[in-house]
Amino acid sequence: MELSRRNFLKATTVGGAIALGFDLSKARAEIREFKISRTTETRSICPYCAVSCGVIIHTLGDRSKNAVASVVHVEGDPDHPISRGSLCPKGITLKDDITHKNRLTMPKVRRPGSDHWDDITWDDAVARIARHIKTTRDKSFVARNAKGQVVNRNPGMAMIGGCTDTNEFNFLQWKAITAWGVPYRDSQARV
Amino acid sequence: MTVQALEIKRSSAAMWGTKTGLREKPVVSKYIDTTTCIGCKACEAACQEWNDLKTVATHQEGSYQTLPHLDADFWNLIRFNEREVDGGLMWLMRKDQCMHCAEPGCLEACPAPGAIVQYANGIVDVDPSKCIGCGYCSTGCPFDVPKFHKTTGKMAKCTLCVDRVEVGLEPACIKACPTGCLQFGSKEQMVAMGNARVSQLKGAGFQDAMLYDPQGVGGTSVVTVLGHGHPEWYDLPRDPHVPLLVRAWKSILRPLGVLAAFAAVIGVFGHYATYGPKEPPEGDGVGEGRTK
Amino acid sequence: MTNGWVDIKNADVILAMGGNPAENHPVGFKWFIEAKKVRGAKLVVVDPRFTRTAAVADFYAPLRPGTDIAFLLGLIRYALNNGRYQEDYVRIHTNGPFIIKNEYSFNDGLFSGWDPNTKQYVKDSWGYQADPKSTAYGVDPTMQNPRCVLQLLKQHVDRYTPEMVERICGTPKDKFLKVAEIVTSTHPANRVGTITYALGWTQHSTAVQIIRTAAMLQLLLGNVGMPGGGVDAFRGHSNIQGATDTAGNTEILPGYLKTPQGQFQTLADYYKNAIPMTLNQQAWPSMNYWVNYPKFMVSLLKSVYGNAATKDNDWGYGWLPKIDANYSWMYIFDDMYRGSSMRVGGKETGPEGFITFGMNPVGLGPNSKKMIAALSKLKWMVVVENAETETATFWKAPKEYGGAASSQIQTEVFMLPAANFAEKDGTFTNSARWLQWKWKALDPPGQAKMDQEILSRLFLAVQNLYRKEGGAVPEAVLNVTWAYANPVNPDLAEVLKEMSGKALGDIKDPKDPTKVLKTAGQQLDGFGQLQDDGSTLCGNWLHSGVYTEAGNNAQRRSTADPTGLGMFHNWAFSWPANRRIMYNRASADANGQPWDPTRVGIRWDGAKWVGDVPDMKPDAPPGTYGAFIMLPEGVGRLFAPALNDGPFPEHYEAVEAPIANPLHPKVTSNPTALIFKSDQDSFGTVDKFPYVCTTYRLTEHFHYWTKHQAGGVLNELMPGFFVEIPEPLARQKGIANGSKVKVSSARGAIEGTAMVTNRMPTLKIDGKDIWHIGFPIHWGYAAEKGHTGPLANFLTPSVGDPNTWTPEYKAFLVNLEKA
Amino acid sequence: MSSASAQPNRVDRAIVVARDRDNVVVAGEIVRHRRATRIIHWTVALTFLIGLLSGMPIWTPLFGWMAYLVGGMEVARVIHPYAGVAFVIASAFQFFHWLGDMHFASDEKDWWRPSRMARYMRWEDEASEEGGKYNGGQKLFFWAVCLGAVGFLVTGIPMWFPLRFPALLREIAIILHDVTFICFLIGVILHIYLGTAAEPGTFRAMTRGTVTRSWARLHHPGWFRKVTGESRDKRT
Repeated sequence: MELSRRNFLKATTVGGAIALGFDLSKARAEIREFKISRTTETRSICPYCAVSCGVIIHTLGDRSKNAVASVVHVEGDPDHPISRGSLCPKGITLKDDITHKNRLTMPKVRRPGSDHWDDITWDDAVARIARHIKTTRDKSFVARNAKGQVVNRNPGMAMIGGCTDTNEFNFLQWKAITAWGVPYRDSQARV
Repeated sequence: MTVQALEIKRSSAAMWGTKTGLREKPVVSKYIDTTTCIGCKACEAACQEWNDLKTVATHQEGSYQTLPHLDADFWNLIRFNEREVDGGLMWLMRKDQCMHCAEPGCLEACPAPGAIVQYANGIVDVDPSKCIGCGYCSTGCPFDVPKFHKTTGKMAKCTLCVDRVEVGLEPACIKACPTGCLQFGSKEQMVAMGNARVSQLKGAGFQDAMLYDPQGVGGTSVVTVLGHGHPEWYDLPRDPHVPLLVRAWKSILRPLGVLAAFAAVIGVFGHYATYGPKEPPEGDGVGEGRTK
Repeated sequence: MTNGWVDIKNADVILAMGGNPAENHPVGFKWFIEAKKVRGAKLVVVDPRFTRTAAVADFYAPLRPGTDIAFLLGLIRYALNNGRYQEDYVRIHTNGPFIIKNEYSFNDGLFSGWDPNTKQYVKDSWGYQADPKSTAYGVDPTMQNPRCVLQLLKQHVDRYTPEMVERICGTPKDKFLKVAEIVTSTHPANRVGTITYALGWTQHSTAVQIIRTAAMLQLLLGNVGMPGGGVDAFRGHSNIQGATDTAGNTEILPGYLKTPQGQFQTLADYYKNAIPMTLNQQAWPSMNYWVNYPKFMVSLLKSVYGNAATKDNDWGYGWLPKIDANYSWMYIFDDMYRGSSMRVGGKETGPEGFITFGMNPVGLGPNSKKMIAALSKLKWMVVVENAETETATFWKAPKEYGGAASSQIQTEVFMLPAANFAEKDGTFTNSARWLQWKWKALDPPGQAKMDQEILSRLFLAVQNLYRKEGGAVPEAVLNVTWAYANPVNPDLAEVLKEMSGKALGDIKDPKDPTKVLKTAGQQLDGFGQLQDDGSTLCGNWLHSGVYTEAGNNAQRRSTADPTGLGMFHNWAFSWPANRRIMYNRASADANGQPWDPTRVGIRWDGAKWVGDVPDMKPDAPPGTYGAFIMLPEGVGRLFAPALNDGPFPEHYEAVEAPIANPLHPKVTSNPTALIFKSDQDSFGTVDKFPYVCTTYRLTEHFHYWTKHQAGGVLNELMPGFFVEIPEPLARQKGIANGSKVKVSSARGAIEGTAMVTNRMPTLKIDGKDIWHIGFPIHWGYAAEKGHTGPLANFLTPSVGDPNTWTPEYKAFLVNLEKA
Repeated sequence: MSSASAQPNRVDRAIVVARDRDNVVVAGEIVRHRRATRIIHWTVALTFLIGLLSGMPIWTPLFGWMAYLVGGMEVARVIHPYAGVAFVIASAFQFFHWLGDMHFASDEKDWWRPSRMARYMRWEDEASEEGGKYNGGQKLFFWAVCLGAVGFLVTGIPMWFPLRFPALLREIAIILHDVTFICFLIGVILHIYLGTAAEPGTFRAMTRGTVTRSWARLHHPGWFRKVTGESRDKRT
């Protein structure tokens, strides 16, 4: 019944319209551009949770020396056995995470008692921090504990490592921790 | 790669009905299984990112739902509904977006030629270069989908990622879906998948599970598996149609009006031929030269 | 995870508890849905909240936050009393038949060996009874001996009746029984279930025991080692697994080797404590794989100290920092706050300098006010980050967080801009232990640098200072190798090679000493080739084999899956040894034949184990070794002598709880729980703080990161903080949905938008209506404009589990008012 | 003949008079519409024309060509509501301007009947003596225009701001706007026809403002006598 009423109405339309023919060019439209037809694809792993979805990062340029890459899109990697191309809302918006304007781009220092950040060069920052590490280590170093046992630790320093650092970085960090003798160390895994 | 040219089978405000298409192509469809949707909003995010839509200023108002309804800059919305039946709590989530009706009310209502088109694969799209922003489409839509965009002055809605589909990809929302509650394929396949899922659900205790593919709009290119046979629980109209008044207007009133106008013009010619002008009789004593 | 993400599709039953996988691991959750759709698997959710996971579950049961052990022990009781456990499996693969010492007992909430002065257990009585005639463990294969583990367990859990579960957890009895029926339906050999959890279990003062209870249940049901089985921890961060694998934590060295203590002055002493002793055992001996410990340790020391590590100097062991006490998270900030460490033989200084790489402790740690107060006492701090976090700006924290005026804070703070994931290469290890390589897509913005470069520059600068100026034990600094082709910015592939291990001299085939397996300089095939004579170098024995002579296995991308079980052996590399299912020997019976022929973990083909990479000596016939090769007894532990709070799990209330423990009111909470008592630590009681509170994450945000995204979609999807409140409670308090409410604990108060919902159940606990509320973390005072919010951890207490020292974020007491 | 016409360099006296006064005899002519009336009328007509040109292409693609006259479909969509508002404002002026002359005399009350209209169109209707300046058809048209203007306005607003009104209201508005328009269009066609070809001598009343005595006597005898003071019998 529903159908017949509709057909009736259609028939009326046809009957009511006055035919002037129609323009064939209208049968094809070019409306929307496929935005990643000219991008460079890089395979990566989502930095958020531990499912480790495969992502493809689409950047401008073809990695030539004169091209500055910037991210235009991030999409799931359909080959990845776990994620099979899908992503959660966080993974899909990784472009925002890479490009957002609150990213830090300059080393900064806040001097004791100050209420603001000052710019600092990398060289100065590294030199100052290295000096802090050495001063603190030399001052706090416990070569032997109360029982006279060799412990070679530096309780004047604490280090916390992240959860989105690579394994390789973690290993380097552990080496540094070992060199500096830091016993106070922990990671996201604890909390 | 050049921009793809898309085959159109229907266009708004075309002269001869709305049909324009020459070729028949398989109709594509989205599949939404609300019973496996976790409301993660991956589809929302994927839609925003792929279509580079502006972020809408939202506020926490006591709901997981991003917005109360779709927006010109938000084409894909998960609707969250809590419902308690017989002491059992349900948290129903449904992906809301353009349904891409086989007989689109928006297209029917649209007065601007070519502003709303239905491609040969069934996708209903707004061509911003032709849209005049009159909003008739939103009047014609039984699902309250097309929205007016304040900055562009055009109507905007889900395109079913026609740019992706035309190069052989699935829509962004579908690809993103973590649980696979969204699928993409030919309408035929999606309906078959939906029917299979519905019978599986019926076996698993969802006696009134149903496949939502409303025939009142000729079926849609979004088929939705509902765990409970109450579309309104999911903010869906039970039996949507292109509004009768919109049809009556386009299909009856408008042609009649045109006829009436032409009839009036023809009528006055006929009248003139029959009765001639009404002029003062010759030699009217008070007559003065009309040449004055 | 013992198993893998894709492996979840092989389950018949999935119990999601202590986690909300749909919310927090949506893509992993794909495989839950796959199991449901393809196998018709049943998904059961037990959670204080009706979560996104519950929304698609086959069955949901509520419980009160912090009562998971009672619920799980109730399930164990149900399984044991109804014969719904896999007896053959328990007999051969668990310590169920083992006889326990007569001295072991449990009374009124305390196990034998309790020392009220130290508030710790002396664990001597928690051991196996050696057979008097031999040195072997006493074992009763019939499992009828009243002192065997199974019978003791039966006795221990007998109190956890469905009625008691209802009284403690608030779970209606019928719902509990329904869960019990579904979960224990996997006890036949050909049915498999998995249990998935996350921080909903780990963040309790009884965390380890909760997880153990789940593991025990899985052992009883015969689900450990099976495809589709196991106990699957869903870790929250992309490389949190890697962080622990590679010594992110104070108590371990890379590969879970133990951090040496002062009392072990030589490697030999150290080994004695580190390598578990085993007794002989009737059924089959244990492989006790840790006997290889010296190979792992010496290879590690060679990678740290290079040529400076020689046999004569104990491979440099003396230079390693030794610990004598606990230096983990909450101690770091407690000692930082107090300025000293009082726990070590004598007084030592506390931290005055602090470096954090990509971490935001002010957001992450419990009791934010204390965190800020602690940081204010530092001389210097280095924050390496992507955005300006709460930690980097602690000196300008809003007043309500107790921060002093910035002029009063003398800390020199460095904030260094770092590359993010897309701007560097290297491997991440996922929850299923897969090491996957990612490629660099673009350069970091502005002057931001890759973290390996930042660290290397600091390391080399400090080494230079010691080289020039000397100082305290300079050799401990100078002997650490950094011999990379580009030491200022090491190529991570080179570092991965070092971690995977290489030969320093010729490695001979132990079966045929005339054959040389590897010549000096070659990459090793796996940890089986490691040596304790200094002829191999390996940064992490667990990672051995990731980078072989064949290349970087973390880069492998084959999607072939011949078993159809989702193992993908040629995709990336899974530690250990590319094994995809841990304890997979337990997927086969005593004869090495699979319990379920459709789900073969490994099978004995007469000459070798085939299937997954065997968790067993590949050519050792069934009966040679027990299935749990890392444990000295070689079988899964229903009775675990090693933990600090009891060999069996027991229900203890959270440290802040609304009721006294119905089982033993005198020992209401975990007697060994870690509780901090500085002047910044205070605890609430139920009269002032009548509601239980729990915290959680949302799928729309990632920790404290995504709130920084300017113009980001995620801030659009979830714009701000909210408090979920049960509808009846809101009605009683006149709180309308969307209105402002104030939540306070003994630590402080925060305000947020009320989300009034029936998804927060009202529970009848011990005869009283008890409500719990909850709110997400994710917000703080440093964020993109318009998206700041309260720090959830402002309300949480400095209380932790006695084994892992992880804070109790998931159950504490609060009050709720209209704001 | 008027003396004015004999003096080529001076403005026609009738035109001068018609600037400010109507219903007066000037030489051989009668001023029917003073300047203000004509301006109002043509303002209404012009705004209606713009509304028509911008509205008809939206109404049906058959008149899509009209969009070109106003700058395209999108421009049509933009200017149509403004033209409509201008039309309504002009119509309001017109309403008050003409209201006094638009009361139906007793013998005009049946003008709404098609039979009466048809009689008129057959040129068989006897002009009303009491009707005054306008005949019943004109009065009817006046009221129809006023009603139509209100109808356009009321139905046009929801169409102008579609997203602020419920769907059903918008649907009804569209239908009523159309019905109003169709009636209006037919009315306007007749109005133009009667004002030009059908009744010669009428159009100039809206251009130069004057009509001939014989035109006035034929079409509006009551008004003619009132203005000229002539008796009914004077006619030869």
